[in-house]
Amino acid sequence: MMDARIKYSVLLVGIGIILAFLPFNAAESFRLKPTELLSKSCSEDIYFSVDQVARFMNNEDSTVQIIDVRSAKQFHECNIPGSINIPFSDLLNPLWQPTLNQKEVKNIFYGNSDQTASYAWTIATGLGYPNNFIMKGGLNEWFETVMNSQFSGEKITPAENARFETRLNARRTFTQINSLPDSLKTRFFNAKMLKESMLDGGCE
Amino acid sequence: MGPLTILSEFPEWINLLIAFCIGIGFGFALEQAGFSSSRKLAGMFYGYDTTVLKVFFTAAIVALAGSQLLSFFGLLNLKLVFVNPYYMNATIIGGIIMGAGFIMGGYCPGTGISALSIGKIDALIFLFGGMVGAFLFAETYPYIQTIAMENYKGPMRIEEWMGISPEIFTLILIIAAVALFWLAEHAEKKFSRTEITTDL
Amino acid sequence: MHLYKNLKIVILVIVVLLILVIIRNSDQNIFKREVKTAIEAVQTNSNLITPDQLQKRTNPYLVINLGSGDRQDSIQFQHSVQIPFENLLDKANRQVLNEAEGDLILFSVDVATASKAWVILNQLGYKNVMILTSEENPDELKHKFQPDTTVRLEQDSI
Amino acid sequence: MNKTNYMNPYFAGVLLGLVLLAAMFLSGRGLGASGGIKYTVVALVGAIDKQHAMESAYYSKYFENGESPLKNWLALEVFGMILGGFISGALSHRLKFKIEKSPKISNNKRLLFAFLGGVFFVYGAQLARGCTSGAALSGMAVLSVAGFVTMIAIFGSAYIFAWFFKSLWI
Repeated sequence: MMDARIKYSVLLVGIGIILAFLPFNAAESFRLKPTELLSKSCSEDIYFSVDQVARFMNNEDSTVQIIDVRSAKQFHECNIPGSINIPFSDLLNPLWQPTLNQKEVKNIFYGNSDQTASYAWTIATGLGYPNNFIMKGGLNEWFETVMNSQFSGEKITPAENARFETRLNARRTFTQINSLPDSLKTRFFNAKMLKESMLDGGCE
Repeated sequence: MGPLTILSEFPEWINLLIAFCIGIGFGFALEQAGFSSSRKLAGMFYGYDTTVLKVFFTAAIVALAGSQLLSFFGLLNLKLVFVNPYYMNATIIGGIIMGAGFIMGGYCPGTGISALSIGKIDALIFLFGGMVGAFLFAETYPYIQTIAMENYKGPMRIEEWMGISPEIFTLILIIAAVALFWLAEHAEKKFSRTEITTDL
Repeated sequence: MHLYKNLKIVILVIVVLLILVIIRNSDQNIFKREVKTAIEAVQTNSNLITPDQLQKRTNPYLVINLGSGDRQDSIQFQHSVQIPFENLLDKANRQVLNEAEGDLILFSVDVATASKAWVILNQLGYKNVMILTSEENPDELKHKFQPDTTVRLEQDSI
Repeated sequence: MNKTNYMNPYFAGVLLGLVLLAAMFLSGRGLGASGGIKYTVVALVGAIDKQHAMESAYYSKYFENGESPLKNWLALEVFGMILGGFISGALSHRLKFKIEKSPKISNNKRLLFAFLGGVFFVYGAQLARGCTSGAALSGMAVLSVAGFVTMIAIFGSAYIFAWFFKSLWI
């Protein structure tokens, strides 16, 4: 009996010492291999145009969630209606993981330009979260294309007509929602609450 | 790369089959450890048999260290493994009630099922009582809902709470367990009750 | 005697585990840095550098042009090398990155490519990687939202 | 009776730890036992009085998806446990119907306290969202604070109550 205790004690302590001196913390590092992440990053399929996002917004498409990675202050000034504000500095907050790390809906990141959105995209993808996308050009592009574009030309094709109608609708919603007084705005945004963890377990 | 059933698109029945197989292993290990005997379990609290402590800590440490090693080798994503949510008040009050039930009944639910499987009639009654307990909980749920929900801390992990790395904490836990094993074997000699232990 | 025989097996297990850990650690094709280091590093935009600042620099640096061959960029730098983004991690290019003296300055026409490359290199453990950008803060909203003060949202639509 | 001895406790612990590790690796979750008891009760209540089950704040969530509450990971695991325990008992020649108790107390007393123990234990387990396996053991294996607190609360309280119930066991 005592032999067994010494044997298992040595085994456990030995493994414990190896654990304590592991050279890096794999649980907090990227899951993907560098080459996998690079080849995903090079793909053009990770982008949605602002027109596509405008359509998602108009249709209140439930297969996507639009994620604003700017600061809460900037988000409050104006944002794409229906988007969730996950400031870039808060990206690793455990409370957001159920929202970001899920297979059901696509994550579409946007910032003012492509920069912060690209950081966020690379981190989310590197961590192994599925279905990440970037709204190409960010809010700057959104303003130029959706908010400020005017049709100039002689004839309008049906396809162009449809596109301009989408933009017009998106522009109207964007202006309306963002013009609301602050109190109403907050209530509207808080409707998007944090999700419960998707993981099962325990005795529940 | 694990957890397999979360990361791969397996049909639901495979997950349930896995559950059944895990259950077989669980029941087998509990019975082999001697957890199917209430007097052996109760020995933990009177010092004459400390099997519970040895099995419990060894098992927790093996799973803990094993999962950290699997994570290090890129085989398991620890972020996708369920972490029990911490409702402070409910956990403490529930734990105290469970402790009382443990010493009265001589089993916990897992060991009770294991004892039932080899024909212990007291375990059958214990589990029947357990069903009554679950029924009572469901019926009284509206009255205790506030206690059950109070002080919710989320799925908090010990390293966030203490601010040290999980691997270092594991080493501390292992050293504590080894010390407890030593203590336990001394206690077994001191509080020895041969009339019970030879009977088991 | 029996105890020592048993201990041999235990020590064997531990040694095998140790060897596996060392092998894993020497693998170049895995990320080893904690993700939060990347997030902290970009907080203050200290990973950005403008061409003016670059010109005034005295310590050594290497500009990495991430554009691919067919899209020749007009801007030319001293101490520069062209590595298309998709080939960034090829063996020969890793060699260039490893042997480079001083800071690595990433450049691409679109800010997205350099940003993604920056995160990848940062997480691979490269220190002093910076992004070359013509603007002080490229991630700025260049438009001001003009609220429509006449908006009244109907109660039922909330 | 030709009874085989129990396994070395440390070895049994390693075995149990590997089973738990397998559950984490395969299904991303820990083990559980009180949950299985709960699902049995939920299924029973659903079969006896469906109306009541649908109206109750507690039961209704288990009937939302329209499937049987027994078609569940925990319930299947508990069925497996019974088989696993039976196999182990058969291999070690421990299969026997009996009431296990201290010779100093009567059968009825033992059964009464077994019943009460069951009521208390599972009631507490429902409150704490897990029992010794689901919360304490599996919780410790993922370093959850809930796991450690449950473990300390169960064993601490059992040591205190052990003094009151000494006559049951010794």
